[in-house]
Amino acid sequence: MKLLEYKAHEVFHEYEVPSIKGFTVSTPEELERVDGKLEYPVVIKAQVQTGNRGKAGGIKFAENRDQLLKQGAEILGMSIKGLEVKRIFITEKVNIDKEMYLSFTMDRKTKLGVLIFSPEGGVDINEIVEKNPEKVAKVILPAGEEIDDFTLQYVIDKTGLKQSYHDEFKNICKKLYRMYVHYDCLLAEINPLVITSEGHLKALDGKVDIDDNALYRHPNVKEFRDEITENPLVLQARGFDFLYIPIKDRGNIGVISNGSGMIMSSIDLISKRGMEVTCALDLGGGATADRIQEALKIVASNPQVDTIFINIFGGITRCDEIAEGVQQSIDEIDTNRLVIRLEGTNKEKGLQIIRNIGGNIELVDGLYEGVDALAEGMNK
Amino acid sequence: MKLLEYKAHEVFHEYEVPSIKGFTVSTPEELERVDGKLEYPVVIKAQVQTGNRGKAGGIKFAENRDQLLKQGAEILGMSIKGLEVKRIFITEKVNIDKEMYLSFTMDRKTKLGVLIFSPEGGVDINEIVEKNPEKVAKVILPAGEEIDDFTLQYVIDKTGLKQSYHDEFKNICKKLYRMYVHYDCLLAEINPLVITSEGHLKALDGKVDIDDNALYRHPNVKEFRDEITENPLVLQARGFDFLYIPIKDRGNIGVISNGSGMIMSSIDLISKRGMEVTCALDLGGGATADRIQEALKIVASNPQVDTIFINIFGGITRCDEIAEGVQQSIDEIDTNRLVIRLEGTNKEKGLQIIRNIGGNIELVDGLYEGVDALAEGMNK
Amino acid sequence: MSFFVDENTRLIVQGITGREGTFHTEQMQQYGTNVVAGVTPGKGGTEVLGVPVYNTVREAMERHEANASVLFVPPKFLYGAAYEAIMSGVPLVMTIAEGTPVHDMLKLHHLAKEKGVQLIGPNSFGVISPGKAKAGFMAHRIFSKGRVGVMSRSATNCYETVFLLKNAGIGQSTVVGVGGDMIPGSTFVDVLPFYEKDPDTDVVIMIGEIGGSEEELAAEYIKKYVTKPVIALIAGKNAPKDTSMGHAGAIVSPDGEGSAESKEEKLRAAGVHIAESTEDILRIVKTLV
Amino acid sequence: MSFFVDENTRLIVQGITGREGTFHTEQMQQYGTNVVAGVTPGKGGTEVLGVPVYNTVREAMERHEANASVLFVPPKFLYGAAYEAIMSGVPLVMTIAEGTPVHDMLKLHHLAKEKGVQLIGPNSFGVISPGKAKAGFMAHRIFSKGRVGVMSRSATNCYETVFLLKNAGIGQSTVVGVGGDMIPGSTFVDVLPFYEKDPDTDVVIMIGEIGGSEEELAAEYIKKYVTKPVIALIAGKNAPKDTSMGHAGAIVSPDGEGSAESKEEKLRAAGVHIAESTEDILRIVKTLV
Repeated sequence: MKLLEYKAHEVFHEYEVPSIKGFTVSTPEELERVDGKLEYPVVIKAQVQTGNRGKAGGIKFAENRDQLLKQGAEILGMSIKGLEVKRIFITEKVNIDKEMYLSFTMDRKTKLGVLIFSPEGGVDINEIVEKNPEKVAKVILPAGEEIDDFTLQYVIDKTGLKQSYHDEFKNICKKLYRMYVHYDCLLAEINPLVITSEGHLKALDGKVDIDDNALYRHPNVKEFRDEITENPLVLQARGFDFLYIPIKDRGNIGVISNGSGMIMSSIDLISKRGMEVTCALDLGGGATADRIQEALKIVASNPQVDTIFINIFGGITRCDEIAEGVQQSIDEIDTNRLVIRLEGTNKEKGLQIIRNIGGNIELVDGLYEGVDALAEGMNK
Repeated sequence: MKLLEYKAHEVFHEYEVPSIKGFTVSTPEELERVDGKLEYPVVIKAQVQTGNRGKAGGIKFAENRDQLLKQGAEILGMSIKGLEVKRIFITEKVNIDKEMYLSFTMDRKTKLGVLIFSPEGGVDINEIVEKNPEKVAKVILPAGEEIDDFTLQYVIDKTGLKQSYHDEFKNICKKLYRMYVHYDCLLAEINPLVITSEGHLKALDGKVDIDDNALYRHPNVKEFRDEITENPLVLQARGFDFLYIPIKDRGNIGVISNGSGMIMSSIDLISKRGMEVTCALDLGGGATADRIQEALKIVASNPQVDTIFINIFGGITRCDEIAEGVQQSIDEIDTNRLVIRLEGTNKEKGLQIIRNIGGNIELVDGLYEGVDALAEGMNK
Repeated sequence: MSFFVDENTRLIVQGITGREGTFHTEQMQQYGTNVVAGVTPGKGGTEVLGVPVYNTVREAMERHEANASVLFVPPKFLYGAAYEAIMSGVPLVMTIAEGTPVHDMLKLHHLAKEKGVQLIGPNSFGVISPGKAKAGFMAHRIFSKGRVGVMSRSATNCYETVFLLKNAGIGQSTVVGVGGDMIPGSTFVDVLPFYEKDPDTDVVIMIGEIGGSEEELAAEYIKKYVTKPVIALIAGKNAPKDTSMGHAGAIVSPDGEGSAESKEEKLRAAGVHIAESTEDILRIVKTLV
Repeated sequence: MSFFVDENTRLIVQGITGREGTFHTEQMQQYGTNVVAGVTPGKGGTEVLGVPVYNTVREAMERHEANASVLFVPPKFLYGAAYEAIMSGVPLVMTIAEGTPVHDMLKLHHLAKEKGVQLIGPNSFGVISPGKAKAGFMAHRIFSKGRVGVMSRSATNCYETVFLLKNAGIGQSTVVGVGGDMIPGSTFVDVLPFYEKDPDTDVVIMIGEIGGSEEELAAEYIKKYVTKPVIALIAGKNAPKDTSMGHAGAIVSPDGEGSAESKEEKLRAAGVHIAESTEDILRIVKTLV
């Protein structure tokens, strides 16, 4: 779960990571309350789950109360890349001497956390690595709650950070790392980490990505999860404990399967035959008829989808439950084609139920045969 | 450093290990202040670094104020096994249903901590192990600050501790272990750990042995170290950073050497020849003439010692410094014989100095030769 | 021979008194697995399906000389249960739960290595040596005894493969669910040496997918140490970047790390047969056995 | 060959800017040891005796491809310095300091094992392969090159032995100060395999003492795995029980654990030659070389 900027700042504050002062506002009325709390000029930033807000007009400055109210109200009324701006984040404007980069994330190769720091920041880290690889320190960290002093000293020596910033830098690293561990982060990034004109280090903007599987430990952020999930079908699916995955904006096929591997395999095979999957839904294990009915309705409600491919290899999942789910939903979905492959537990029972539904459901035996059927249909 | 009972109780209290209420008193006048703070009867216990206080009259009961003042003053005036009673510990008298045993100590084989628990307690643990080995649970603990719940559950299941005591038992174990780790203990023992008539677990008596090498981390107990070291020569030696080791009450030889191994080897060889070492002093590495002078004076001041064997294999320790130390002290020590072996750094220079002192110093070349000389002298 | 689980396995089931634990204990017993003890804190002294239940793994180990444990516990309790198993000296710990926090697995992965414990999973169906024993929840009817080894990040792709193999009359030696999480207890590289030295395995099938670098590391290892033929499938070629495909581990970074292309290229260079699909695996296996 | 330190050693000195560190660095250099870097936090960028100094072990490792570290730091700082060395990937860490807290060594001993690091000491003179290199503070003039291996809990008893050997014209391959603490980084059992496989070692001398059970464990190991002749001395036979003899490790428990008798009995049963004294060691060595 990727936190919005204002929420990232909240957790920075919680862990005493020095960051800029700011207020969150979700209605024009609330703007008045912010006036007086920050010194002008202030920065007003749209809080939406997408990049390049600035270019879209989602970041503005206000020199005084009037501008604050005007610009704030304007941004609150905007929509950026189709996303309605529900919240804005109003912060002090910081005078910056230098922009740096600091993050903690997972290193898949070593299965450990990694600290990445560069005294050049403000842009995407991949860009920094490309331009100034020698100015990037990347240190794998042992499993643990704290970061060792000698590790930070190494980073300092490696990147040549000035003596006068050492203490503040170590302090920020320690606190951000503690936050990274305690909040089950996959990423805790400060970019830019600025040196202010007054010579202090501050987190100006941050990205915090929290492990979905650990959200139960963090109820204070969990409640914001649905708010920032902008795709209504993802939300609907989550309500039934399904994973809905938008694949391509183009495409006309929706895939329903009972496992991540099978979904990927289905998409791979379909794509290989020149067809395009627009979305997929993972039922997980052991879905019942009623839940399967809902899954079908969700996928069918995507206007792009005109063909649904149900590919089930049942272990815990029972083929007869799948078939009953199809039966229950068949009148509610207006999809053009429905191709079904059933294998595994209670296969025969399931096939019988499907055959009884009749209509133009295409029953296939095997994944390959299913994809063949899809391809034939497309060629018609 | 083995803490006296009252001090052990102080650290129990500090770590919230449930233990009995008590007060420490070092003058008869202070006794009055204790009256009223505890319900009668109370127990009065002499605080000396030796076992079997009870038999020596060092433990008494008082039913009322008068008895408290009388018995307390009596014990404060006692001396037990030659040790003056400087402090008494006055505690509530607990009604006991059962006595158990609990300790944390070092397991030399695995190099880890070990928990030892027995629902039979009150006597020495070795006795318990002998009588009821099946009632003793011994669990090696991984390195760490905390003890795992499943480890304690295992101990409970293994020893059949009653359900109603589980929570208090786990609590005491966790707290005692934390104390054991934080106070750098070699031993943290509660014996007996009692079940009171009211059904609660309490530490009635305890032994706490703290690693001398870690005392710098525990200034609050370090200051009591000298107080409980009853041998004045040990204290004197410590003042010069030497280790004085009393070996046998009998014997007439004092050994001075520059290393633990060499001291043990010297004692072994001397003992093998039928002679007896009464004490030894380890100079450590790099002692200077002035310090060596003090070392000689300390060993010579032991009235048992009529022969001193100085055995030096100098690496950091310089033979000439040793010889100068001997020269400086020669008039202040009235030892019968002085046998000196010098080897290593600046050997020749050292030998020359010794030769110049003259007198009846016996210079020998080699450890064996030294022991030979000692034996010959004894046979005269 | 086979490895991990077989006729010599003396299995502990942690979480045996739970619904899933009891159900699958029965399944495992029916398949012939020797389940010697169960562990559920607070349920010590009871019995499930004739299996004695203890409060602690340590007691179960001592009383039954167990040599493996399988965990049927929810993801919230996986860390605690696996930690207890590792610290109690169980040499092989198999975990099932889907949805374990990554930071929990980070700690367990390294703890297991440090203590010399083989940790398998989570987000895995477990391990099966067909005809001998199984530890996990896999639908064992589709497996058959034979000489092909299979290890997989995905349960469904593995089922599909094993199903095709069975229909073609090709059995398996040991099938290991490495699991779909970002940090598995054991990776392909950790399991490969067992296949290499197992005299009952002739061919190894490795079912990988996008995300991470396990397949790349496996390629390096295979190049150096594996003499048996290896067939690999990488699922997820057409998955969008920076999007979770359900498995926590199946995600290609915005910078392209973890792409199917990189994996296939490295595997090919290591002499591994690349399969385009589960059906393609079958085609290649047939040329090798 | 020899092991631990020799002509291929690229040594880091931690605490190089201290009085002891500088003095012994010079001694080690004069002996021919390749000291490639020093580490003292806060002194990075300076130089001592031509050796560059860094703030961190990691930087020293990266810049100089070091393969060993010796610590000249006071006991208070031993834990931190050894921890840094272990976590920075130094494969061989030798510690000197006398008076290290037992709980610190407990953590380090196990951490080193878990990370696969060879930790030697503390309360040790270090390691020397005479004629090749030394890491530590031993008086190297009394050592001579040869084919006898010596490992010792005591520095002075080792010096005495090596001195007698030298005077008899018998040199040493590698001499290891295992150290006199209660929990050493490496025990006799950890060092024995190196002697066993070192083609330059013909005989092994083990200088033990009362306390602990390292000699008993060594006896078990020798019985199973060591083919070369081993001579053992156990110092402290006549030391009183429950009294520290200076070395933190040299203490016989009140229940008699760690007695010389138990050690000698087990060693004898393992075919080890028991010496009664350092001079006796010499006598036995002469019959073996």
